Amino acid sequence: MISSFVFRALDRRARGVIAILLAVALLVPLANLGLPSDHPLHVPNYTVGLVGKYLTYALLALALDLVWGYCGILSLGHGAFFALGGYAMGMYLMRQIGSRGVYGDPVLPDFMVFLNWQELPWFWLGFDQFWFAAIMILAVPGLLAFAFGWFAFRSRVTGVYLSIITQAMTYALLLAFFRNEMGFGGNNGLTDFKDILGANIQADTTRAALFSASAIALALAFLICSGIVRSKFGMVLVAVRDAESRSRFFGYRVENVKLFVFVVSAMMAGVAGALYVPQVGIINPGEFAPANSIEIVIWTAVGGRGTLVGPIIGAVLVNAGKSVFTAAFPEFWLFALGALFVAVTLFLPKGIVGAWSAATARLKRQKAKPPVDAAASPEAAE
Amino acid sequence: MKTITKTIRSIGLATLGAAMLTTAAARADDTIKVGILHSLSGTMAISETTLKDAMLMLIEEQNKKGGLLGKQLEAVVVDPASDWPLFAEKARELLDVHKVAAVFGNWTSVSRKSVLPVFSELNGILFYPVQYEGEESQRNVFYTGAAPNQQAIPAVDYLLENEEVERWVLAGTDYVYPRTTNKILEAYLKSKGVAEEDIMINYTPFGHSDWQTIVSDIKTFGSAGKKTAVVSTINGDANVPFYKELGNQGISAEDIPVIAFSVGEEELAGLDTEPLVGHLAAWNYFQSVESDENEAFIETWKAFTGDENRVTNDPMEAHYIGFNMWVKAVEKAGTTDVDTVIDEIIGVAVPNLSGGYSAMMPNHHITKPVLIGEIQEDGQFEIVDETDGLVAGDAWSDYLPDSAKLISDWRKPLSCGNFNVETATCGGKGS
Amino acid sequence: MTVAAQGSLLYLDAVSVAFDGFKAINKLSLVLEPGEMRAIIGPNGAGKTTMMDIVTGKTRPDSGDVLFDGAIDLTRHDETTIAELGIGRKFQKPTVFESHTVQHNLELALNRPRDVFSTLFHRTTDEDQRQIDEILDTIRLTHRREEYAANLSHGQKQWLEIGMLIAQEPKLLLVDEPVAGMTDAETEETARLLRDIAKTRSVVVVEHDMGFIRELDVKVTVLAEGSVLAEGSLDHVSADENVIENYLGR
Amino acid sequence: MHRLIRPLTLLLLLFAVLPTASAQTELGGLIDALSTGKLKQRSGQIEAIAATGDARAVPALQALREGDLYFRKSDKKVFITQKDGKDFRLIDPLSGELAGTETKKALSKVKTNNRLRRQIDDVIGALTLLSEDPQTRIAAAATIFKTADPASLETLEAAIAQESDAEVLAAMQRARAAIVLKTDAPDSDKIEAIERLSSDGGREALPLLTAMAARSEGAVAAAAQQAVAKAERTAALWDTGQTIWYGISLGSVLLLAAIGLAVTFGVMGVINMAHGEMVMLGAYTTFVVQELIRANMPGLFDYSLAIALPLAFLVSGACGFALERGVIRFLYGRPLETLLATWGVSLILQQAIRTIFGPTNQEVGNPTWMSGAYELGGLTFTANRLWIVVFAMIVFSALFVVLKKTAFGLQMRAVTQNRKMASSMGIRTPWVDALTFALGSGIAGIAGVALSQIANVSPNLGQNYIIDSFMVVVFGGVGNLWGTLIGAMSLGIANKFLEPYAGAVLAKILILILIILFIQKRPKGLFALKGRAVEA
Repeated sequence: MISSFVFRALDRRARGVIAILLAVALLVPLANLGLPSDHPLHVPNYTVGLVGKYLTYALLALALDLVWGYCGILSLGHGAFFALGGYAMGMYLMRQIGSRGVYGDPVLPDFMVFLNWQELPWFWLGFDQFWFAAIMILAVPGLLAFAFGWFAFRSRVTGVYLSIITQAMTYALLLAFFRNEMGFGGNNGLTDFKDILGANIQADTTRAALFSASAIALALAFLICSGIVRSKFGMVLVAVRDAESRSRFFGYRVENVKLFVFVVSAMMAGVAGALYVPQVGIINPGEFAPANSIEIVIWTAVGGRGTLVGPIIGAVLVNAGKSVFTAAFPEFWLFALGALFVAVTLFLPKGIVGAWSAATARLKRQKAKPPVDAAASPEAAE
Repeated sequence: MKTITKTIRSIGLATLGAAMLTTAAARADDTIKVGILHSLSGTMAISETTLKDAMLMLIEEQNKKGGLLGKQLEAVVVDPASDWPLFAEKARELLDVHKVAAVFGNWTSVSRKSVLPVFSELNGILFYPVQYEGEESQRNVFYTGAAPNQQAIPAVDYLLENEEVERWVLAGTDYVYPRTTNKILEAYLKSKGVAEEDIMINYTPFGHSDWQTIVSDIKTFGSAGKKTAVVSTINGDANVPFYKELGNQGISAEDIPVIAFSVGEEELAGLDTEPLVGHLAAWNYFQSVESDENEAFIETWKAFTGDENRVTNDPMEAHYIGFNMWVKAVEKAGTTDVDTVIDEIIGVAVPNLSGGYSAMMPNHHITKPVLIGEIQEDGQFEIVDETDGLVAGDAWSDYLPDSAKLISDWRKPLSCGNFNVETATCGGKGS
Repeated sequence: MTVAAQGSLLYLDAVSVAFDGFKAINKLSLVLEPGEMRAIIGPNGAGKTTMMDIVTGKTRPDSGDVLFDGAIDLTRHDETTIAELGIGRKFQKPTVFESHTVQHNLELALNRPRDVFSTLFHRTTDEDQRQIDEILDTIRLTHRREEYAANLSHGQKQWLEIGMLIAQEPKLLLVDEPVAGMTDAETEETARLLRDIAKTRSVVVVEHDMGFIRELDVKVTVLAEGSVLAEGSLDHVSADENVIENYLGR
Repeated sequence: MHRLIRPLTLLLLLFAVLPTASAQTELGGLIDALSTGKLKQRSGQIEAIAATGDARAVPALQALREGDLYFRKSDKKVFITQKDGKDFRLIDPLSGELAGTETKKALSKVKTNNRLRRQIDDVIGALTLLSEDPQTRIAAAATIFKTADPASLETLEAAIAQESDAEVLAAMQRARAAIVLKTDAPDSDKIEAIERLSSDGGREALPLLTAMAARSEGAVAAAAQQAVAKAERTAALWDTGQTIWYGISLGSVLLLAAIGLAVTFGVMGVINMAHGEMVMLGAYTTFVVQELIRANMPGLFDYSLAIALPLAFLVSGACGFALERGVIRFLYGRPLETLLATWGVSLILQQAIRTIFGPTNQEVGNPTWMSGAYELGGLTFTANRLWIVVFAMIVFSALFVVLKKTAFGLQMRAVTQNRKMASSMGIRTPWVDALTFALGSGIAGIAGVALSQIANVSPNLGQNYIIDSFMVVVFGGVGNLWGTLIGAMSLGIANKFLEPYAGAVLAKILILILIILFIQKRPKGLFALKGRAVEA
């Protein structure tokens, strides 16, 4: 059963993508650690950190693509799942600091000490164990997605209404995590990490390992997504996206279908967040900002939604552009970014990958015209 | 023009292939790069853009004086876009890619927390120019803004002595700086005999815009017959609607004075100050300070920005002090090497803008005078009180039980930011 | 439960529903026997589509009984459960899954376990393929099986949808205006197809096209303003005074 | 200066002392002494001046209070000053004669602070109890009521004896009662004072009574407790009213922010993320108008908002028009994608404003008619909030009329309901689309004019309102103007009722959770269309 799932997942394109990702996971750390710094193929630390971050963004965009591109659920709150995964990892990393914090308290993180907390709140218990944190990285975003989806999909909240309440969800979490009483470090969030799994978090080898982990996680997520969308369930997803009530009249339990992908996607986003935090060294409520979630949507749109490869390309491209522009044109980069979003929506409605497929298809003069755009069908537009 | 030449040069460099490395090294040698890490977009652009401009001005002035160690200074400006993780990325870029000799930047605490590990890992130097909550002392960071004892405590002292305030509202935005400051102030006020029920603490979210309820609560709290004052650690954008509501509900400075730690000339520029006359702020510098240095500074600033109405403010002065300290330390050391500069800069004293000298302390904080100013109709402050001498920044507050036992001294052989005097150990090593 | 419902396939008694005060269905009663094909006609706004909405669980009636198989209260179930019980529905506007191929559209409609995990690990069996081939043949779309449904003509989409309903293997089929926008030849074909289908299951057809109704040659129910106006053979209802006044004549 | 003449004469009468030559030099010396010493000594200096009882000191004290008192650096002589261009005209503090002009550099200000200002108020205030203007006397009585300084009792009682105006008398009696509570007067007097305060002391009397109840015993304490209980009941009632008003006022702000979106998003279905920037453009238009007025015609300042309104409508409307023609018209039928494009547009607009005007807040002033507050019983209505509520209602009604009663509104509804049909009826649909979008944007611009009165005018202005606006429209039900109104008001009021219990942060979180839960119950908002048509 599982093997057929995996087999189906590995179509030609998926094999290519996964091979590239695994090669990156292997070669980049080698080029970073193994080659002397003046070697032309040496990858500097800075690049490793940067690309490692992009890879986690790519994983996040991929997660969003699964729900938006394939099931038509435009979540404007996916940043919340990412951030929750990040916080779960951050809590583990905080507990690893132990007595090396500035106040030398063996249990309490620094921010609790100077706000006079007497003991560790219950929800911090267990996070000193990596296995527990690892479970929480999946469970917390998953449970939130489950609870949220359970209500929303059962009540048949769709389209814009759903998008707006996902936004309300992440906004509420943003405000909640800002509160210092919550016990998550307030606005400053969690920082000053020392170790991960016993390895110094600032060491080059650790950074290379985290890079590899991100690439491998992305490859794995790609495999899972590919498996899902190429199964009969994947067909149901698209059916629900294009004609929700039609699928209902065929006996598909739409709320369960949506709930399942929503939870899977939230878990993937959680993993992305968990890999992101040790690489950037901080998690704070800013990650819950609605604007961040909108940006995820934009990466996905730029790359091409409903393509799986697209969001990866989009996330890396937009963020690389941001990295370059914020340094090259610090005063004007927002114009470039804004113009990019407008241009992509107007001229590449299916994103880079969609445009590429259309172009190659035209070249090959395939008999089949591509299907009409998903959002254009009335139900998706509802 | 400059950028074009630079671009052409870098294109030329790229084509030179093998010769590239040596040329690049030569190029890196004829300037000293200084990183500027301030948000130019997003929510913090409102405050930080000015600091970027101030740094560009200071660098330009220094270059006019012949640069540093016979080389020209080159500013590297990046935009971390009010995005805290992006601060870390950009800091890494400045240190790792551009190899800057020092970085001047950050405003919010969280952005500083975000870059700290980067500076300690890559061994860079950061000058942080904004008043903050304290409770920190890092080897690679120099805190040129005020610690709580250089702003909050003298401000409260002023109200206690000069306004005979008995009842206190501590109003702040819900984040670490106000939380910590209020914690310190609460302990301090209680040590001065203020009763629990005479202290009201209130927190609001960032960008809070509807102050009706809170202002009316303050009004009620203040009508108990005891002289009442508000100590405001309200941050950024939320101040404008707060002051507007105060004015509209008819709370004048004579009834309930508000003393703010985050409202300076720049913030007042966006406000109709008429209803606010008499409300207070505590800083280490006001534009209205009367000194020759300040006059010259304001003149240069107005010429540099080409705007007669541009104001100066406290964090700008902090950069002015920090930059000059760094320049002096580099000159003393004869090199921009980070470790040497970090050792040399302790004890360096440079003129501040209020007519005296500020010195770098072993705990990487500086000495500053504390000024209390009243808001005037023209959006400037009138200085109504000034500490007798300079106040040395205290990294660890004496009013918080856990930090009272910590001291910071980065001189050898102690070299520790959080030395626990009770256990005689350096708390969290390497922090 | 009412005794009258026993033995019937679909039983509606005194069903009413109102939207913002407007009575779309007003004390409607209707009984359908197993294996029966019924045509429903009526002017616009007579409540034909709303009646289908009620039967398929899309709209909840304000009052009245809706029973399936003589005992199952349909008002307590949602669309999915009702579909699983064996009621299929074709929409007025042909609704197929446009970004799937014809083959996949049919595969989705096949009567197989539809829960998340079954579909996730489902493998297309020979039996699936055989059934799909058979239906493709019936609806004459074999040559376009790899085509995206979006690229089908209007009539072909109507047929594909009917094919999908066959694949669903329902006990009762509700068909809303199946020949709207079809050529005469296509209409004739459709009528034959529906008669074939009706051999193995019950069918309710809503149509405006009198020629088509005549071709079906079944019992006719005339709806007007949310209630039954007349019932009987087409000739019988055509002669009814009320019907002429309300619908046919004017 | 003129308003000082009367109290001045009265002061003369009161003290019945004619200034002698020696007193004159003495007073001059005391005033000149203000140039010396630190702020901390100034209180004593003022006391000394007041102790001379010389009324001619009043102008100097008044000037000190207003910050117009300077001294010449060269000879430390103190003058009252008037600004004359860049220089200052010097006026002799005693004679009131002009004593030349000096540059700013040659002068130094005699500093003052809040406490000194209060002290000066007391000195001058006690004297104004006998002013001829009843309003001034009431104000003086109110000052005494606030400080309740037993030392003023004698003066106050003298004033009461002479007073004939009932209203002034009541104010003075109130002040007297407040003082009596602080003295060791007999219990019967105190009980009488308590009763007076309880019956017409208002809200300010409550803390006095509470303190009294705590520190006294026996009958006085009982009377005070009773009065406190009564006052608290009244206060609670007024508080509820006040909270409702705060809620309505917050709701109006939400309504203003959302109402343009109710058109672009609600009616047209465009997820316009640049909506907030349209509001921002309106606010910046107000700023520019005010700047021009300040520079050219300061007299028109009170009309600046009225002038800014149509301009803001045009600026934002034109911007919306361009946005529709340039971007959005290519995206009809893909509503979720308009989100991406308009997000890009919002980034561009923000950065454009930042580049043109700079990143800092801009100062937008309140015209005089929007400053201050009105009191009604125990309620306080601040003028700017009051006008914003009125304004929000006007905008709402105007939009309602446009949509429901005009030909354009009819065409607009026709187009949004059935584009093809409308087009075949001869309606130029692209034109209607563009104008509808321009209308929605223009209204956002108008909202910007109003919001500039209570919020920051900065490039981030729009971002602060966009999420709330979407919440309001979605909560009210997309496409329903009444829904937007009721949605905004109920969210505003709910927020204000939650705030005292939960605090501002938690209140906002609770409101968001409430919206999420509410949407589960009514997936299409408060006022959803029902029936078949919606599903089409």
